[in-house]
Amino acid sequence: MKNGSKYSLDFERPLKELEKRIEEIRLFAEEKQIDMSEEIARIEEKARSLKVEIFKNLTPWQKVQIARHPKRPTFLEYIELIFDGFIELHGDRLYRDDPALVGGLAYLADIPVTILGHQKGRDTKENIYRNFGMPHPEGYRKAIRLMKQAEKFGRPIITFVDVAGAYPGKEAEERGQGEAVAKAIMEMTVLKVPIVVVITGEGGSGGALAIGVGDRILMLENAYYSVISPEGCASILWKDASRAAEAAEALRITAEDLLAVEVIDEIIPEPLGGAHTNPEEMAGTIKERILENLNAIIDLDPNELLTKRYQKFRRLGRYVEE
Amino acid sequence: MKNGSKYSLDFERPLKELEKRIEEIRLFAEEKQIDMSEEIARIEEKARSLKVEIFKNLTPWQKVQIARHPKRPTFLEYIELIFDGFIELHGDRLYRDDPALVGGLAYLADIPVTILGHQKGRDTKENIYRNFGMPHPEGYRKAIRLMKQAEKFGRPIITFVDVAGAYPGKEAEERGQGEAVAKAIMEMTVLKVPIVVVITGEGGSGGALAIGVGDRILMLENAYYSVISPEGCASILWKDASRAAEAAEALRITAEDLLAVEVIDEIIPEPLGGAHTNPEEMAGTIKERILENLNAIIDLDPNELLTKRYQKFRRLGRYVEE
Amino acid sequence: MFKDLFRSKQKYVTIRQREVPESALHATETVKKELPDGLWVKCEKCNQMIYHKDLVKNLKVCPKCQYHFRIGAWERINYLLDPGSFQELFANITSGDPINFPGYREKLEQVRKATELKEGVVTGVGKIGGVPLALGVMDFRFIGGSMGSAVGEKLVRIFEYAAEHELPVVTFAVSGGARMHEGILSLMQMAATCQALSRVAEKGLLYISVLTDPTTGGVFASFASQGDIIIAEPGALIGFAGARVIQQTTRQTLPPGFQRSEFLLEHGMIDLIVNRKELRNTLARLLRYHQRRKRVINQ
Amino acid sequence: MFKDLFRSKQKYVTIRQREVPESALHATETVKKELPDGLWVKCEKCNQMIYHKDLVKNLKVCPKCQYHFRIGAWERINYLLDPGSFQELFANITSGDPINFPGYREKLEQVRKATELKEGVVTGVGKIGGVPLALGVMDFRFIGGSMGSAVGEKLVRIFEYAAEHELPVVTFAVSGGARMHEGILSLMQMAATCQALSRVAEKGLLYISVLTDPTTGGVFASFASQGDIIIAEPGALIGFAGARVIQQTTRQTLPPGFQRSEFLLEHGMIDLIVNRKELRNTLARLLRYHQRRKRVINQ
Ligand SMILES: [Zn+2]
Ligand SMILES: [Zn+2]
Repeated sequence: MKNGSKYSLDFERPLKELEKRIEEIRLFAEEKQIDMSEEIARIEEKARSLKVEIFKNLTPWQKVQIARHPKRPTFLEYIELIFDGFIELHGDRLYRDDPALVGGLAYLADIPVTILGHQKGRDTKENIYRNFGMPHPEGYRKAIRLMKQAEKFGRPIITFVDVAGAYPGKEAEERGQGEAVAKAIMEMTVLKVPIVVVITGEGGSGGALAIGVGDRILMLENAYYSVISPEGCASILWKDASRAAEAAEALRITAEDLLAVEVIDEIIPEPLGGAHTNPEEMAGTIKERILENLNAIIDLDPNELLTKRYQKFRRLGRYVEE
Repeated sequence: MKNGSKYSLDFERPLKELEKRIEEIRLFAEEKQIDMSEEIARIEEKARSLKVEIFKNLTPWQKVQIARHPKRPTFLEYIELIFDGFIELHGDRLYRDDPALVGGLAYLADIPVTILGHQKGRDTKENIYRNFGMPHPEGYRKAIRLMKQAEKFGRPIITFVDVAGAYPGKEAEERGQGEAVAKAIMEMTVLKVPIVVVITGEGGSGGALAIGVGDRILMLENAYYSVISPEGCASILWKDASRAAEAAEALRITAEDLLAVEVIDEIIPEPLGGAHTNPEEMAGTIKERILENLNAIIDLDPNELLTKRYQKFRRLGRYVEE
Repeated sequence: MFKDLFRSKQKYVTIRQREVPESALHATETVKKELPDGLWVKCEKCNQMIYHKDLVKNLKVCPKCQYHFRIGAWERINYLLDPGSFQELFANITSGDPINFPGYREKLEQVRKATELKEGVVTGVGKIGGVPLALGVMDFRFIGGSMGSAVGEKLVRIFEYAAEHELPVVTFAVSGGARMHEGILSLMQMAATCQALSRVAEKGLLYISVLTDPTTGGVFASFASQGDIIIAEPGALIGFAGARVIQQTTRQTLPPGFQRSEFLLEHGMIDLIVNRKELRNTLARLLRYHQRRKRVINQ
Repeated sequence: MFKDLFRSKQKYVTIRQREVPESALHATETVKKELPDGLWVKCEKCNQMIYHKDLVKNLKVCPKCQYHFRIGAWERINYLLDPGSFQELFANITSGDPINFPGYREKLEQVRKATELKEGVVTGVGKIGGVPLALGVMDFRFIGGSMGSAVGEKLVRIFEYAAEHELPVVTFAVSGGARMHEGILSLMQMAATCQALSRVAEKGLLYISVLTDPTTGGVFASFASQGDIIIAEPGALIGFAGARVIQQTTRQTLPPGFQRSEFLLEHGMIDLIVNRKELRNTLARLLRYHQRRKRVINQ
């Protein structure tokens, strides 16, 4: 376990407890010069199966907690691990540069691409600077600018989604948060270049969809994607935000649920214990999946690409036709 | 004289003086029941020729004063007199609606057009509301939005230029005044619909040009159009803003000067005494001139239109090629 | 500062607080059945008593203070369209319960009975001032005008219909946002409606979006904010996030008039505020401006 | 409040106040002629003394505080382009005196003599990191980098050349704005350069605009702010209106750092701030990103 061991989630406690015991026994054995390697190996084996059991049977709410894990890799970390030669480009040319949404040029393998993603902070100070990864309208307008630029130069677009939601603030409303989100969605539906979307952590409603329209939608095993936060849903339905776990279940927000209704195309498996336990491995898998998906669409004629994209989002409703 | 008689300009004083005398004599004759009609007619004839002499020999600086006359008709007055069925459309969809730049839909005769213009206030209160007709970036961004909309629906665009300059303010700079002006210019060079520009009062530098690129550029007889205000020029060159009249001369800013270098296509004559002395007559002439110019280009193929527009602005430089 | 963010995401609550009395909300037809003509209604805003018949005659605009009561989709269609011109389309599309959401089926059944509506939007074609158009009119009484798969599908179909038949489109939005009972499928309707709208735009057809009280969340943040021309009724609540969410997330004080039509006009987000009584006339004029003429510029 | 507006429109004055010592402004070649190698230069910003040879070696960036001294067009070309790759174009285009402006002829003569430049911009083609490009580099010493007919024409020609030969374009802006000595013809160069740039854009070619100290007025408000990618040198003054005009018109207090590169980055107006010493490398990387590949998407 490389990272994040000091932030443990509720459901990880038994495992953490066991791991701590193993460590104690190891120390005891060392100190007393007793050979306990066989016993230790047996408990370690036990710990491993406990871990598998926990992480292969996560409830939706537990996945939400992993998706929100403070040590979960952020966009900038993935950029470092997945892409080469990143040059960040700034600004919406209208009002402000929004640090909650990062964008720029990079190479994926040897393909020049435009990359865009929500950027959470990696500590409190950065979280304040990056507004906890929640963009203002100018973030989405920067995204629109860079996406249209990608189209101009025929570059594929890769987006990384990880956002609690578009920022709900006074100034964000004044500057047209709704308009910015809608415009970003509209533009993405007609961009004549391939778009691959990776939902890496939180897929929070319109703020996620605003950079989430594309030709291939990939989703990390423990990410979630929802029309409303489980807490918000519970508040409205049952006037009780603490019933969020229940709401998480009802809303069908896990990668498996979304694959079942074809909202996503593919689930990207995470290292056992979550992406934060091995960012390098995680990034390697993501890179491989993006490349395979991108290669499948990169040579499509733009009209065919757009027709397919249209059909993809066209058929996602589930209604009754009498 | 319908309007504006209480604001008289320096060079109008002899005329005003004479007109006052005539009125006095008329009153005297009436009171005393003496027939002085012949004498009055003779002085009135004298006044008329004085007026012709003054207004046909205006210096550039005097024209600047007429162009800035507080009673000079503004865009909204012209809309009322020239167009039918005006519907004002608001907002840049980004930040704010700028009352210093008015835009919307109207009929010119029976042709649906998009109209845009700088809007000065007609009294102090309105001047504050309209920022003395000096747009912020959002004014130019509204103009861009409405012009692109006109293009979408194949509507000709008519713009009315009357601005001291794009507003030089802290917030205007923060929100990218330069970018907004440049973008408006760029868009106008490629809009696939006919554009007729009418410079009605002040043509103040970039703030004027931002809605001043078009296929036909018409200019009122006493309007001015300049790269810098005469005061600004005098300040820089001679460190003395009071030498503005001299600068006005040097800068070649009158309609005649501009016609000579082909920056404008046509001079629209004003009623004797200036547009403000008879707005109805002025508006009638403007309407006729716009219609004739628009009709000459409205059926052009867009590619031909754009090629001609390109050539028009392409050949305006005067340089030495060795 | 942010820890309450999710706890407080109560998009619907604000709206419910402002809900006008059931009696005033119902479509004319329905109201007539329920209320004797002599009944009085209290104005939400000025608190004055209005004779119900007068309120209905005044298109549910308070004659004293111009407060715009919410009205139903059919009421709108009746007063807006040229008499007899409306032809409903896609009425056979209704909500299922795609993710087996607790209580959704019952909710749907109950709302359908109470409103006599089949779904949260009525779509069709008709004429205003003689100009043919495609139309989508939402109804707040149907689960807060929320956009689920059926609402989204009906809007997509009417946009596609307009693109195919070269008709201008007008929508009347009234919505608390997405319909959470359909989970992510509801969110996807934002993309579906936007992309269908792109087809309308590609054909160079006019799209007028009329925002009424309230238009928030996923409906404002998709098709409703993307009109070529955007009109709002006076005093309508329009925005992305609800005031309560904003206050709980940011602890900011919100100024009076925040997220109202007048606020949006000032902030450049809408073109016009039009009183309901003028709406028919304004729409007719705007549609006429965009009728295709012989003298059109070929692009 | 506004009565001083015109009185105060002194675009050039602000810039002149900030002018660095003549000695530091001159192009390397010129400086060498005038200054013995052992001379010391005082840094504008940190007031430290810098050995002149060190300053030149450091591309006129203060080794102590990173202050970027202004440099001439040829200096830039020399350090930026692959050695021997630059080929000047349109050098035969120079300013006349089209409106007989008082003192303009004398001014031109004097500037040409002092700077050994023929005009305020040098245009041509060359390579950076092996990638061919079209180039326009302004020089502040030529009447404050002001844009008259000749500067405009040279830029228009290089943009047209780039469109025709499918080359990316890079411009280096340094300008107090329009050249008022040419009156309205100077203003028209804003339109001329912008429309020529549209041709570059229509061909899908990259345009990188580099803003250096200062880039203001009509140059910023035309081609220079319309780059696909906009780069600024650190601490450069960039804006539309001069600080003095703003203060005299509005009586507003301007914050420290107002209209500097860092301010523009924060306000979303530029993509990147790049130290002069990194510029060559950054440009090479950006150009390489935009080299046309076989795998390009056909639009
Ligand atoms: Zn009332
Ligand atoms: Zn220094």
